[in-house]
Amino acid sequence: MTAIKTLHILNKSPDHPRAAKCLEMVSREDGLLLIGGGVLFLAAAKLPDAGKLFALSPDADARGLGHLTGNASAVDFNGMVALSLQAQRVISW
Amino acid sequence: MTAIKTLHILNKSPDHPRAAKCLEMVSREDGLLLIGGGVLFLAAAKLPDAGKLFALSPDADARGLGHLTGNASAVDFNGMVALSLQAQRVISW
Amino acid sequence: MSTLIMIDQPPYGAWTGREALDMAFSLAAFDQPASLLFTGAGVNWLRQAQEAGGIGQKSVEKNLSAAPIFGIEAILADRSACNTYGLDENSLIEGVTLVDADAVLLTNYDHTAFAG
Amino acid sequence: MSTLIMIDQPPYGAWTGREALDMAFSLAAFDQPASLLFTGAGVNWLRQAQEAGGIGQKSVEKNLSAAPIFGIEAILADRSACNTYGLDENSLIEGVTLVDADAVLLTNYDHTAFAG
Amino acid sequence: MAETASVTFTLVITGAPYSSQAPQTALGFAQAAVDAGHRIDRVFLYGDGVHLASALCAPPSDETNWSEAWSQFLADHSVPGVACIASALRRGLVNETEQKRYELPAANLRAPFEIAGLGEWVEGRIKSTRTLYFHAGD
Amino acid sequence: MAETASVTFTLVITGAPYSSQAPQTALGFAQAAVDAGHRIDRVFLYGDGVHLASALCAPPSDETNWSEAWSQFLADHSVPGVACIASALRRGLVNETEQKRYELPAANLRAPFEIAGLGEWVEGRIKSTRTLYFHAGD
Repeated sequence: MTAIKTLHILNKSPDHPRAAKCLEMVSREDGLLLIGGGVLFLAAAKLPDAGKLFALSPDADARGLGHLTGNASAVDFNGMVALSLQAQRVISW
Repeated sequence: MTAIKTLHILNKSPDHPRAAKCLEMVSREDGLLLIGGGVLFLAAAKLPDAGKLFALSPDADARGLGHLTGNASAVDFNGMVALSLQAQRVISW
Repeated sequence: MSTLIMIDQPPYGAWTGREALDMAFSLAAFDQPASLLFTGAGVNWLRQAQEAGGIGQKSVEKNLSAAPIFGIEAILADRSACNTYGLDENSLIEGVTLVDADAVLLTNYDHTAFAG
Repeated sequence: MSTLIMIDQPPYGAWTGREALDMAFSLAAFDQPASLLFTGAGVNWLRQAQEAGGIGQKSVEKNLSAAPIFGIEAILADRSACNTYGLDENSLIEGVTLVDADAVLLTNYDHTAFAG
Repeated sequence: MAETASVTFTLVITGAPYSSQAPQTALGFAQAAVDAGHRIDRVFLYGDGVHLASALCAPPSDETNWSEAWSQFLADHSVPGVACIASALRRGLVNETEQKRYELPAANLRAPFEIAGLGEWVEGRIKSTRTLYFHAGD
Repeated sequence: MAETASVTFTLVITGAPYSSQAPQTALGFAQAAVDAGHRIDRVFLYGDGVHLASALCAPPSDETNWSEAWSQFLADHSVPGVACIASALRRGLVNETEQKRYELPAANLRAPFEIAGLGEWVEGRIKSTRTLYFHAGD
């Protein structure tokens, strides 16, 4: 099982100021789960390099980005639940 | 009476992506009226240089910036009404 | 009396985009010329192959494809925002015109509005 | 079990900041350690001499001054955001500690939350 | 510029009270417009703005009740206040007609606000000297 | 990691349906948590999230009614759903008790949602294995 210190759940697009702050505060020991508008990072040139990168697949599919997961792992809601328990802490941005 | 082609009314702080787009689309013949969170441009280093710059005084006062109008003219609601009629068009961002 | 409706929020996360579309359709229904301009993260409305069933919503792609039928004059997209989000001829839906969203563009419209 | 409540929206334009404050006060009322961190445009909460009568609201400065009485452990502000908005020792309200809002800071708290 | 007597405004409010400053700013503007002798042709509530038409808001007694303040203004100056029907039905704002049609347990629209379609906005846009939008900020 | 049987979640929803995706994402998460054998300790609605507890939403018939879907989930799994009283009163969400107290013309809270204070959130925070927040996005 993957070791994740803090799981950061980001539902804001790259344009949103809170997204920039989130990326500033993620460490290499953390996980970053992109949901909602956050999955648009998969399309933007500036894909964040968190320790571990995940994207919620129904949200990526809705935005036409299901195939574009790059170095992000696709997870469904079951995976999101599992990640939230694997991590020591969860922050929803 | 001041000639204003388009009056841009901006109520978003400098951090908001719509604020950046607004400043991109203002021309030198236009007026920019800062209201709500938009008055925080009066505190930020990057004060926009629109043709004519205005700030709604009750909003500036609320945010502790009533004295800081710099090259912006303070207007009250009566002034806002007058500006909206002087301009040929109004865009609320 | 032509109107430009601007959409700068991405699809699905908020309702303002759909409500902006309704504004444009409503103008067209009353024979008022209307165009749509997508800027910022809003250009993500225009990506091909959106599958929104998994989040319990209808695809906005389908909504948008009704635009010409309703009489919307043009679907415009900000070129630089499309670049930012990796959108090009191959990934954009049909019928989109790339433009530079600047002060000059605005002078073509009597009225410009956001839905929220 | 200490909690960090983050505020990144400016005052008066939205209600989330006030609701974030209520969350922190509520934790303190139940003897749970709580601190506030202001980042981005949220640092504008901390400016002296806010006069909100003209917009029909109560000054948030007054709300914030109750923080120590309610038992809030610390009022933190992101140093770089304060620079952006021209906030320094002379213009900040009393009792604010400047910090670098980074990954290290977060490790001091068991729980970090926004109000919206 | 048009003659003062013939100047009319359509105001569109898209931000909800207590979530945004939009209804407050719009009221400040509307009051100043009326004081200057202009007419408010109509106020159109769209998107989250429809919450301004709620009859059930009960803010703390030391805060302004913006729904009440706006209905008072509309009544005092005989200004029509219209909530967009599509926005209102999604967000749980209904009058007695819609309550019956959708078999809902109550109605919560505050008089004199009414419910109607986007056509009201289009008409205001065409007829008024200026149409101004009051959006949620940040 | 805690034993599966003892894992509990508190979910806080701060985004409104139709304005944000927050209630939908939270429901997907809640369903998956229950499917995995975990327990939802409580759902707390805060800020604009209180609109999820409205009994008066009537979205178009081809769109999901998220208030209805959530109340069904709460009932099916005996999960308490609590709307913050301060957020609810400001935004016009009231049960019959508050209707009487504030002399309002109607009540619009959908069962089984209840109205209570932030103490419910604090308690959930302390007792649950994880507390997750579902905010409005963009």
